[in-house]
Amino acid sequence: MIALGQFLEVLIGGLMSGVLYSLVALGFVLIFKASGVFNFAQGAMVLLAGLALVRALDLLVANGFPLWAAIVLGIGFSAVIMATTAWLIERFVIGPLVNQDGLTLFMSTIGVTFVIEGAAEMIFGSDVYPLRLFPTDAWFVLEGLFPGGILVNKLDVWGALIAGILVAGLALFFQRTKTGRALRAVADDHLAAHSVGIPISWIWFVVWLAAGLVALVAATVWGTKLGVQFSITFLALKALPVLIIGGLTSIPGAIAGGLIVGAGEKIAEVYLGPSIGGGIEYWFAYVLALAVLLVRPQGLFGERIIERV
Amino acid sequence: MRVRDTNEILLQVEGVALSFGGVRALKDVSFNVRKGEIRAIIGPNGAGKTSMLNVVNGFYHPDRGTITFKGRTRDRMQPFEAARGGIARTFQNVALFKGMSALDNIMAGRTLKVRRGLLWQALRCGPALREELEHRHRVEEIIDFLEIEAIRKVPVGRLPYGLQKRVELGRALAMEPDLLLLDEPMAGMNLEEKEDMSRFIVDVNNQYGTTIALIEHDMAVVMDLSDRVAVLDHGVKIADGTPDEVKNNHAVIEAYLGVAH
Amino acid sequence: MLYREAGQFKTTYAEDMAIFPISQDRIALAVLLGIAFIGVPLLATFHIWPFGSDYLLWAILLPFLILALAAIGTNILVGYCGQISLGSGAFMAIGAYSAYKLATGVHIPLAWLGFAVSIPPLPVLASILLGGLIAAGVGILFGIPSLRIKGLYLAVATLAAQFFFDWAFLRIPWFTNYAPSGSVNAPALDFFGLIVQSPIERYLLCLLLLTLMALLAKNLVRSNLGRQWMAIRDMDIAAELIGIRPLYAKLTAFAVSSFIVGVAGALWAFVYLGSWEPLAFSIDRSLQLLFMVIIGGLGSIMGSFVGAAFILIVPIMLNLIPTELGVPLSTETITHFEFIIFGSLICYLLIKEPHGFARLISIGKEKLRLWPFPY
Amino acid sequence: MAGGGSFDTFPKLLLRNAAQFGAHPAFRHKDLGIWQSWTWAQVAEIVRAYAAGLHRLGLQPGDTIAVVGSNRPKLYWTMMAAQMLRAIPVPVYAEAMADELAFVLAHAEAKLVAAQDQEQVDKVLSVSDRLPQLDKIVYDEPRGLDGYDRSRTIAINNVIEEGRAGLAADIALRKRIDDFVQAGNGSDVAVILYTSGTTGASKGVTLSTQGCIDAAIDTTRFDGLTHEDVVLAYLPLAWVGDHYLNYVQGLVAGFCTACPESSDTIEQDRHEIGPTFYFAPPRGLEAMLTRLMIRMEDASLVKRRMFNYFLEVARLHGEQVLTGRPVPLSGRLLYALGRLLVYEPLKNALGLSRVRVAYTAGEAIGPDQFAFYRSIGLNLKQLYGQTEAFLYVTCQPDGAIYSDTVGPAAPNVDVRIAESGEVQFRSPGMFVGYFKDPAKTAEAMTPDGYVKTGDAGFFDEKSGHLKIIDRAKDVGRLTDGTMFAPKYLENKLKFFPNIKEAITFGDSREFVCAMLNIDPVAVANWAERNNVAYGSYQELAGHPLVYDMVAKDVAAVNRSLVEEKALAGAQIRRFLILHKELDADDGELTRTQKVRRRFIAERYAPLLTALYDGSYEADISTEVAFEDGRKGTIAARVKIRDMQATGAAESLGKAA
Repeated sequence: MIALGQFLEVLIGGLMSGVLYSLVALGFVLIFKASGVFNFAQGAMVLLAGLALVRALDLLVANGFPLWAAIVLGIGFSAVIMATTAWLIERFVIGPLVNQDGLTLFMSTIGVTFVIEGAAEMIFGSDVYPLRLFPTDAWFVLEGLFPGGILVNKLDVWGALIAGILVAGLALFFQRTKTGRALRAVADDHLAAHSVGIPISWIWFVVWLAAGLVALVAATVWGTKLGVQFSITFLALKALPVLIIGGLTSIPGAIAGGLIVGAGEKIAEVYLGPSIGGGIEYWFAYVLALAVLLVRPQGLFGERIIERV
Repeated sequence: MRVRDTNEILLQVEGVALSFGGVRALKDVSFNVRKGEIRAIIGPNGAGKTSMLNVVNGFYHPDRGTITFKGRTRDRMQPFEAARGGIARTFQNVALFKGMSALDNIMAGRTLKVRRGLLWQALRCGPALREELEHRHRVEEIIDFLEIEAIRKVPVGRLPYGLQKRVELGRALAMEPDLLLLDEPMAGMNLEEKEDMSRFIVDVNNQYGTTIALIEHDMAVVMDLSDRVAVLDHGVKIADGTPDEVKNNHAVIEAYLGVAH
Repeated sequence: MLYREAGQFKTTYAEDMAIFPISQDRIALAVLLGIAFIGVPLLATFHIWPFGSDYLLWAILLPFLILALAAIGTNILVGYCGQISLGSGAFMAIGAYSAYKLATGVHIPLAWLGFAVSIPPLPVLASILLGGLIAAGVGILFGIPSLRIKGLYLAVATLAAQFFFDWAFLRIPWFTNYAPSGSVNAPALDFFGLIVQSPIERYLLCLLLLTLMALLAKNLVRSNLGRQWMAIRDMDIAAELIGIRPLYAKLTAFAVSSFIVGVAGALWAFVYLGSWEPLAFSIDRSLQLLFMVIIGGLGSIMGSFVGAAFILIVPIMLNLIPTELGVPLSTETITHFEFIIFGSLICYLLIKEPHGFARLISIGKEKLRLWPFPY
Repeated sequence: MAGGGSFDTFPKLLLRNAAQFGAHPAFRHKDLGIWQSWTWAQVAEIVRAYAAGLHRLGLQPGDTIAVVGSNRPKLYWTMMAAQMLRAIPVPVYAEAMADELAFVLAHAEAKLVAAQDQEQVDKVLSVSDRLPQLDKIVYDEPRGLDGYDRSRTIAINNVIEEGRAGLAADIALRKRIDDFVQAGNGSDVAVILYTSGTTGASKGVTLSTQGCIDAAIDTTRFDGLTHEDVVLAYLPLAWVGDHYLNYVQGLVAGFCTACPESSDTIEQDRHEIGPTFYFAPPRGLEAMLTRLMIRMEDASLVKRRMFNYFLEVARLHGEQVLTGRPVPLSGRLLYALGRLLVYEPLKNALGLSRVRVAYTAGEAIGPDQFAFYRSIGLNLKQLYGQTEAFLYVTCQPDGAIYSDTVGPAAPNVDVRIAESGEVQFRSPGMFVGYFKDPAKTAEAMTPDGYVKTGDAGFFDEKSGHLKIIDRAKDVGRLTDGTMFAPKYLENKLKFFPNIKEAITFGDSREFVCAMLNIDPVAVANWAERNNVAYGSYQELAGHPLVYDMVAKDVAAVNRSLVEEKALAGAQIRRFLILHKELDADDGELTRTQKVRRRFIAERYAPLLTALYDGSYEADISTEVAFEDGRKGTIAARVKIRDMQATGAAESLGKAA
C-alpha cells in the first residue's frame, strides 16, 4: 500500500511537472508548424518573459501599486516585451532567412538565444528573483486510502489548469480565427499563405508572438516554482526531447510528450536513481528521446515524412 | 567502341507497379534495354517516367514486379547498391553538389573506384596519392571529352544551367557505368545546347560503349538519337519500338495531342 | 596586387592539387610557421614584448591552439558533413576522462565474474591519442541515429550525448578515481622522459599536435572521403546514386570529428587546465565550438582557426578597450555583451555570409589576385 | 644564347638542342588540366621515331606533307619529322573552307596530311576525290575517329610507335634516317607557306632552309632570345608569323614553345605560362585594351581614380623610364608607386609580366594603344615584314621606338625605295619563289634581285626609320605631282576617337578632300557632356559644333603631315561628314570592314563633285538596306568645310 501510494505520489508529481515541459514545448510546436523553424530560443524567451514580469512587479509593488494592479500591468508589460521580441526576430532574422534549410534556421535561433539571454540579463539583471503568483503549498488527498495521504502541489495543479486553458485557447485560435487557419495553411506550404491573402511576415510575427505569450505563461508557473533565474533556460531545453517524443508538429503530442517525460524521469529518478548515483532527471528525457528517434523518427504523434526525387 | 545489334538484354523490367498513398504512378510496366543501345522512354509530363527511373536505380521499391539487371533479379535494394552494380544516373533538375567545384563533383563520381581507406587518405602519400592522381587523370579525360576545360575549377553553383547539366553527365561518366540513366537530359536547354548534348550522348555511346536509357517528354529530340523508344502515358506503356514505328502509333499521337505543346 | 602569379604553371597533378598552389601563399605560410615555432618561443624565453609576462602564452595562445583543434573536429562534422552537433563538449570530456583513466591506470572490478580487469598506467601521449580513439568510438555510437534522422533531430541526439556524459562524469565516481571533490588532476606530462612543464613547452606541444592534425584533416577533406562528406552534405540523394554509402560517409565523419575533438579535450584537461571537473566540458563549450565554426566558416579548416581566434579575442577586447577608455565593465556586463555580440554575429553571418570569415578572407584574396580589376 | 652556327638544317639544329639543352623544356601543352612538357632530348627522340614512321608510310625527300590544325606539339613535330626526311611541310590555315583546303592540297601535291582532329580529317576526306596524290591522313586527337577507314587514317601516336619499334628492330632504317639528316643541307626547301588568298588565289611561298636559319639567327641575336625564353604559340600555324617567330626561332634559339589548351582558354593559359617573347597583331592589342578598360569601368570609384591617375603618370614618364632616358625624381617616384599599384598588377593580370620583347605588325597600330602598352613598361615594338621576306624586313631596336614608323632595316636586310615610292628589299630569309609559279615569281622580283613589297613608303629624315604609307597601287599623285597616300591619311584620321571611317580623294586632282564618318558612340558621349541636342545620327553628323570638332582633328592631321616632306603637299583642303554610317549591307564596306573607295566615289558622286567644285553644301539621296532587309532611301543636305593648309605647305611651295 505504501509503495503504491508513494508510486502514485511520484507519478502525479511527475505528470504535473510534465505539464510544465508541455507549456514550453507548445511554443516550439507553434513556431515549427508555421515556419518550419526549430526554435532553440524558446527557453531564452521564457527567461526574458519571466524577468520582465518579475522585475516589473517588484518595481510596481515598491511604488505602492496594489498587487492585482501590479500583476495586470506587469503581465501587460512583459506581453509588450514579448511582442517586440517577436517583431524583431521576424524582421531581422527569420524574415531574411526565408526558404533557407532547417539547419541554418536552427543555428540562427541559437544566435537569437544568446542575444535574448544577454540582453535580458543586461536589462533586467541576472540574480534569482522569487515570483509569487500562485500558492506553492500542498494538498494531501486520499488520506483515507493511504496513510498520510498523497502530496499534491497546488502550484502543479495551477500549472495543469493553465496548460489546459492554453491548449483549448490555441485550438480555438487555430480552428476559428482567419489567421489561425492561415497558419495551418502556411504550415503545409509557404506559397499557400499568399492564397490565403495574409502576408507571410505577418503570420510569422503572430506565431512568434503566440510562442512568446506561451513562454510568458510558462514563466509565471516556473518563476513561482523556482524563482526566475538563468537556469530556467536549461529546463526549457528539455522541451526538445519532449518534442521529439511527441512529434514536432502536433500540439497534443507536445502535451503527451511532456507528461511522458515528466512522469518518466521522476519515476526513473526515484526507483533507478539511488542505484546509479542519482541525478537521472538530468539526461533521462534526452536518452528517452534518442530511443524514440531510433524506432519512430517522426515521433509518437508526428506525420510520416516521405522523400521524393 | 560501340557494341550494337547484340540482342543481349542488359536490363529487364517486368510488370512493375508503384503507387504513393493511393496515387498509382506505374501500372504493370514492362520493357527491356539491350546492351549497347540508346533506349528512350518518352511520354507526356506526369506519365511516370521519372518514377520508372527511380525504381530502376533502387530509389523507390516497386509494389509489384521485378527488375533484372545483368542477369541478376533483385527485389529491394539501396540506390548505392544500384550504383555499385553499374547504374549511373542524372537528374531532371540538376542535382550537383553545390558547394563543390566542377572538378570535385566529377571526382566524387569516382568514389566507387577508390581503393585506399581513411588512414591512407589522411596521410595522402605513396599509394593513396598515386591513386588520387590517377583518378584526377581519368577525370581530366572526361572533362576534355565534355569540353568543359574552361570551367574546371568554378563552383558549380555559378555555372549556367547548360554547363551544369554537362558537369552532371561528367559525374555519371566518372562512374564508368554499364547503364546510364538520363532524366530529361535536354530539359530547359536552348537549341544549341540541345544539339551539343545529343552529340555528347551519341559520343558516350560510341566512345565508351555505354548503354543509355534516357527519358524525355519532348519526343522530337529523342527520335534521331535512340535505337528504340518506349512510350509511357499515365503509368502505362502504350507503345514500344523503333522511332518510326512509334511516331506513327495512334495511341502515342493521342497521348501527345492530349498534352498542350 | 600582392599576387603576381603570371608564370606560375603546373606540370603535374600533384602540384595542381597542392594545398597552397600559389607560391606567395606558400611563402606566407612558411613565415607564419616560422613565427609560431621559432619566433614566439624565442620572444617568450627572453620575455620580450608582447611576451613580457606569460599572460599571452597562457591565457590566449594555449587555449587558442587547443580550441582551434577542437573547432577543426567540429567543423569536419558540421561544416563538411552537414551533421549538426551540440555535443562537441561531451566528446572533449570523453577524450579528457578516458585519457585520464588510461594515464592513471584502469581498474574494472567485475565482481560478479569474480575477477577484475586492470590496465597499468600508460604513457601520456598514448593515453591522449587513445582517449581520442575512445571518443571516436563513442562518436560512432551516437552517430548511428544520424542514418535515420536528419538535422534538427540529430541535434537532440547529440544533446543527449552532452547531458548524459555531463552527468556520467559527475556522478559515476569510477571516472574520477573516486576523488571526493569530483575534480581530478592531470598526471605529469612526461613525454618519453622529457617533462612538459613551462608554458613554452606546453605551447610547443599543442602547436605541434595542432599542426600535424590540421594537416591530416586537410588531407582528408581534399581526398575522396572529404568529397563523400560534402556530397552527403550538399545532396544526400545524389550522393547515394553515385555509390556513396551514407552509413560509411556519416560514421567516418563522426569518428574523425570525435577523435580530433577528443584529443583536443585531453589536451585541454592535461595541458591547459591541469585539474578540472565536468563543468569544463558543459553544453556552453559545445555551443562555443559551434559558434567558432559558424563564425570562422563552415567547411573550412582555415575558418576553424579564424573562428577560434575571434571567439577568444572578443571577450579580451571587451575587457581591454573600455578599461583603456577609462570605463571598465563588470565581468557580468562583459559576458552579456559577449552573448549579444556572438548571437547577433551568428545571425548576421548566416544571413549575409553563410561561409563565415573564411569566405570573406578568400574573397579579399581573390580581390588581391585580380587587382586592379574588380572581377 | 645559341646561334645557328654550322647547323644548316632544322634536324641538325634539333639534335644540337638535344645535345646542348637536353634537359630544357622544348614544348609545353596545356592538356588534361596540366602543362604536359617535353624536353629537347625527348622531342628529338620522338621526332626521330615519327620520321621513321612517316618514312615507312612512304614519305620521300621532296614530298610534301600538309599540316592542318591549331597549335599542337604533334603538328610542330610533324614539320620537324618531315624536314628530317628532307620532305616539305605545308601548313594550312585551320579555318580554311573545304574548297580553299582542296586548292592548297592539290597545288602543293600533298602526299600526306597531318590533321589535328575529327573536324579537320572530315574536311580533308570531304574533298579527297579532288586530291589524287593524297595517300594517308595522320591525326593527333583520336576522339570520334576510331570508326574510320584504317587504310586512310592513322593516329600520329601509332605512327610514332611503329617508327620507334622500327628503329629498335631494324638497323637499316636507323641508318637511313641518319643518312637523311646528314644529306640534308641549306639548299633544301624548308617549308611552303601559302599566303591567305586575300588577293586572288593564294600563292605558295617557298623558303630555303639556309635562308630561314640565317634570318632567324640574326633576329634572335637582335632581341637576345635564348633557350631560357618561353613563347605562347596561339597564332595560326600556317601564318608566317607563327612559323618564323615560334617554330624557326624556337629551333634556332632553343626556347620553349607553349601551346594553349583551347582557343577559349588562351588568356588563362597566357597568364599561367607567362611568356617572355610575345607577338600580337594590333587588333589583338586593341581588343585587349578595350576589354581591360571595360573591366575597370565596374571598379569602385576610388580604384578607378587611382587607376586613371597612374595611367596619366605612365603617359608622362613611362616611355622615358622604359628607354632609360632621364626622368625628374618626382616622376620616378610616382612611376615606381604606379608600378606597384597598377602597372605590374595589370601586366600580371594580362599574363605579360615576364615579357622581355613584344612585337606587333601587320597593320598600323593606334599611337595611343601603342603608347599605352609601352608606358606600363611592356617593351612593345613594331616590325614590318611579309611572307616573301620570311617575315622581317625592318624592326625597331630597343630604345628607338616611334609609333608611326616600323624601324630601320633588320640586320643584313637591304631596303630601298623605288622611284615609284615602292619599298623593295633583299634579305637572307627572302623566298626562293612561288611554288610552281615562275611567272608570279618574276613579277614579284626586280631584275636586280630585289623583292617588290607592293607597299609604298619612305624613310623618315629624323629617325631614319621606314614609314609605310599605303599599298603601292593605291598611292596616287596630285596634279602637281605630290605623292598622295589615301590609306595613310585615312589611318591618321581614324586614330582620332571621333572619326570612325574616312575616305580621301586626290589622285590626279589638284588637292585632297575627305569624306568622314563620325563615331556615333564617341560623338554621342561628347554631345551629352556638352549638352548638344540632336534627333538623329544624320542631325548629329550635320551639327556645326561637330564639324568644328572634327575640323580640329583634320587640322591636326595636316600639321602632322608637315613633318613628312614627301607628303606635306597632300594636306586635306576640304572635307565633309557623311549623313549615314558606311555599311557593309549597302556594299560600302567589305565584310572585313574595309572601305570600298571606288564604289563610294560612284555612290556619292554628287558629294564628290561638290567637294571639288567649291560649293559649300550638296544634296544627296541614297538607297539603304535596313536590318529587316527592307530598302529605303535617305536624302540629306551635306555641308562641306574648307581647311587651311598649314604653314609648311607654303614653305614647301617656296621650296618648289
